[in-house]
Amino acid sequence: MTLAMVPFMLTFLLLVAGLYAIVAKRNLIKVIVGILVLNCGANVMLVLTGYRDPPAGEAPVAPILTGGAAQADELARTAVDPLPQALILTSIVIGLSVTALVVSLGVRLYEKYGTFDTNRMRNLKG
Amino acid sequence: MQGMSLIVKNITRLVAGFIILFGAYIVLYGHVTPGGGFTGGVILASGLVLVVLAFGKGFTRNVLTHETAKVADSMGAMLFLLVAVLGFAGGVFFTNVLSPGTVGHFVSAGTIPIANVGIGVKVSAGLFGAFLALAAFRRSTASAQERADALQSDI
Amino acid sequence: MDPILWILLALLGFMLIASLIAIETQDLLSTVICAGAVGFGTSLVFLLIGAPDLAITQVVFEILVLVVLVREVITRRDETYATSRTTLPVGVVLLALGVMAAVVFTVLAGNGTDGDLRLRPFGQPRMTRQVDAAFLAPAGRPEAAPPGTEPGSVGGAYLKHGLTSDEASRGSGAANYVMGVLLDYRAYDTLGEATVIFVAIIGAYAVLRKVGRSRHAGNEPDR
Amino acid sequence: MPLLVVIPLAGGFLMPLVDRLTGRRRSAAAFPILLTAAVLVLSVWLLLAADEPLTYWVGGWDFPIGISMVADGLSRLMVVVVATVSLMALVFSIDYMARFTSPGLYYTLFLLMVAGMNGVVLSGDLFNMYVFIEVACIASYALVAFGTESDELEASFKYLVLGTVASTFLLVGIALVYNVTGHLNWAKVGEVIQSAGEPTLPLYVAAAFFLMGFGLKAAMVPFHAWLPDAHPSAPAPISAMLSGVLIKAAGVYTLARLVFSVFDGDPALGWILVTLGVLSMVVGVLMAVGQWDFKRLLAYHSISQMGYVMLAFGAAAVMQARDLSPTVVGLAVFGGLFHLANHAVFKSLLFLCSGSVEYATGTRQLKELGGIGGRMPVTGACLRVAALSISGVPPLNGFWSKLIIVLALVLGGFYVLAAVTVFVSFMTLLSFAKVQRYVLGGEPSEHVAAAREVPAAMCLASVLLAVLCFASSLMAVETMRTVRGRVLTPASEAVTAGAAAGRQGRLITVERERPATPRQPEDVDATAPGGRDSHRERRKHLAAGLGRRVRTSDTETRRAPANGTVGPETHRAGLAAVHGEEAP
Repeated sequence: MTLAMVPFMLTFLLLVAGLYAIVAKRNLIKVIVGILVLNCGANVMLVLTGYRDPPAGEAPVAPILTGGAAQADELARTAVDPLPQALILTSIVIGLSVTALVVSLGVRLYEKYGTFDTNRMRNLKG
Repeated sequence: MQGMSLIVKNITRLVAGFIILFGAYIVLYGHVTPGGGFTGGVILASGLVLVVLAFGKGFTRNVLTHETAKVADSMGAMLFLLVAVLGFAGGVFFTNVLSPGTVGHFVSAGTIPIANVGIGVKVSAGLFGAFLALAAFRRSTASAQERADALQSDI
Repeated sequence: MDPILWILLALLGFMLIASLIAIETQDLLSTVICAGAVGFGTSLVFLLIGAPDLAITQVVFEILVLVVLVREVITRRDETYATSRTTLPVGVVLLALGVMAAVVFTVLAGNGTDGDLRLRPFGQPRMTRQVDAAFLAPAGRPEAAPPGTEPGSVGGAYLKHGLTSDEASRGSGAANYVMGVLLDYRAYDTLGEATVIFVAIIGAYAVLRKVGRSRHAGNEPDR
Repeated sequence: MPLLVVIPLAGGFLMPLVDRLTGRRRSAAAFPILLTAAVLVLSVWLLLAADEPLTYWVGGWDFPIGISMVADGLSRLMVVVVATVSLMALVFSIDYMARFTSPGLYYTLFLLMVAGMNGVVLSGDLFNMYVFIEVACIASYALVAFGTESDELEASFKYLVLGTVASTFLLVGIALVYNVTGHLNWAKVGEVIQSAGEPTLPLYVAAAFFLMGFGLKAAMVPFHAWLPDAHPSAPAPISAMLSGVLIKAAGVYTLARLVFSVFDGDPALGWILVTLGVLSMVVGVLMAVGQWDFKRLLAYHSISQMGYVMLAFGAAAVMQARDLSPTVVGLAVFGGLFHLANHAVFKSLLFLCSGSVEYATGTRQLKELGGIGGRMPVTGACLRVAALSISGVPPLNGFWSKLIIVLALVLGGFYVLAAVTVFVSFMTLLSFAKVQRYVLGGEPSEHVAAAREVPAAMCLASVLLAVLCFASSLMAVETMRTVRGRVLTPASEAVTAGAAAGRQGRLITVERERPATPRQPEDVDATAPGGRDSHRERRKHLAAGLGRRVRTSDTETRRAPANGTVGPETHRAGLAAVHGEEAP
């Protein structure tokens, strides 16, 4: 086992924390927060897979050309993977959409019951 | 919703324009610098949200309503889909029909900037609309007294 | 040792602690703010490992979510939470999650022996290795690949061919490779993504309608 | 092919505008119905146009960097099923949705859900599939809450939370797969895995994440908690869509793809599918028997019936690993797919009928109903057909598909599983006998006494689906051999072919046999010469192998009256169709 695996493990712990919030907590806001944490965890997990160690002593290279087309070849050798980044951009937006929907559901439920506490709702026990 | 204090209003007056301008920049230059339609769209939306939060809903009632947002939302989505369907002109769905141009210039990368604009309009209008809906909903479920007041002011 | 790795570990640890506080604290406002901390931590992670697009997006996303959530929380009094107890046995949940974590950890720790299909550690993704070009040929058609070597993943191919303008692989011409991937090579994904947000917002409109059902015989709304 | 996604998508984007223009009258419903009809026509055309798998490279980007859309037999079958059920549900909605406000929003979400499902079944890319699953599921979260009563909101919240957990699992799975293999394309990931021999441990972990994610979406039993709340809470046409197609497109179809196209029918995953399937069947039906809420009962039956499909797929994977005859494997897959299609028809019919009953009487408690058959003859008849069909009574389609599954299990040596299947079928019959007794038979209760038959459009949708119940049962009959060969067999072949070929060391996955030249308008039809030749070769080989098997297995399968018509004939018809000869 190498130290380079530890980031994945910590990220996975983040996922577990989010899951725990969703499964064990009985409050709508906590569940929403659990979803947010879960999203963050999955996104970080994906972006970590695309990271490439930069040349010694330099900062990581973002996959963006700043110095014109001549730089392209060098970028191809040093930059981090753009694909996971594009995927995460998509999944961040999906997370935002889900959050928008879940917040409106939560607000609506609050209006019905006057509380965020799921114990006081009928069907949300499980 | 009456809006917030004078300080907030004044600062908003100063800042909101810049936020919206920055959002537009992020949308338009997405293919050259970090950013893009989604990011810029969210920034635009948060600028509008700031205005609404600071000045109250009445401030935007005539211009930026729920319905306008909905229409703009559809329009932005259609613009993006149009870019996609335009690809059929190049043979295949989603073909980038315009020339790639010179890397790093503003007019480059074919249809990507157009798609970015479509997405930017869509995302900002959509999020802003959702925010307005949340705010309107809150207003409607406030206490009965407030509701009656709101009814009166609507009439 | 690589300083970036250490900063990353510290950030992840910070996020983990913040998320635990967010989950366990009794005060809903603190919950929301700690969740915001997790989000900003994520943004810093993105910035740290070379993803400025993501960092910007994550920040604005987080701001918007925080504004909305804080608004919802501070305007809605919820005194009942402190008195309520959980109904699900927490021990069982923790046990299940622990088993899951243990399995995944074993796999993560035991890498390095599985040959080509092993889990790549942080910092050495598959694309750093040059493989036979047939790797990037369509399934079932190895002959379609040009001779030579290619980066060992699709992302490497994007980087290598993203700008070239020869016949075989026309580039998108976007200086921002992420945008190139997002809106040209994988624009279809982005169409789906735009649809997702459209759907969610229409859904939010639908959920937030003031009256859901028109009156109908035998269709009394409950409550 | 992309039109199948674009049409409903554009419809969804335009629907708010159309709704404004028509002044929110009911005539706005014509727009989505027209579009869905167009999708149905297109999908049937796609089904009949060609036999080989089609691949479409979106954006003209060829393999490594583009996203592919793939239409092999399985996808085509799913597309047709989705379009059919959606059209019926929409026709049903015209009157049913008069009880709700804002029909414009409803139709928007509906169209986008259809677009999402079409996107899922036509996608050849892991992440793309994830995105479209999200489109379909988010639309369905909102639709479940469409009535905005507290029950519906709660069910939707629960559904949303569990659905999001599932999506996150999928994303983690995608991250692991990308990390390990460097690809996101179904077929290519499968090839990479096979070229390295057995899947490695990290890949099994990724598979576990996918299984949990798709299992949650498909509501297999350990993950089923959301379904019995969500499905009954939705408006009836949406329940029909959710039970009829969404759990199939987002859960079952994707699981089949995962196990067969990516993991090459790995026996370990096969056993997991079998376990999930049996659990779902038994638990689902046992829970259903005790229900008194009509729609909740139906929802539990959805879990149970999906268990059949999972069991068939899992058993097929296990049989394949045991080197059983391809005919038996094909029979199992065929049975599973046939049951999947049948379930889409009769379960959506059941939900539509329950919607009709609720529309007319205002209740869905079984104890408050009774005598529907007399008061509402059309609905009653449709309900009867669907109930008989789901409980597997002979002339109807449910019987044939269950029979095929049982038969395949027996031929494969899974006697215990076959017995369980038969047992569950009896339990289903029992539970629907209860429905018959309380809903159709007996004296009209006070709720029913005032009930009138529902409007014509609702009847029309129900009757058409009931006719489909009969029509698809005909598929199991000799005279419809050509139809069967064209529709179902290519689908089951698509599932088994890639895996079978891979196992013998000649890797030809289903998806990439027809290289498309980028930037040509007609590239759907354009083939590189090499591609088509190798394709032909494979088919010939399969045909030869199957032909031998068919002859040997003919005698034993002839014994039962029904099955002789199904197993060998199907393959022959399918292969004949593949070779462009007219089946007799």
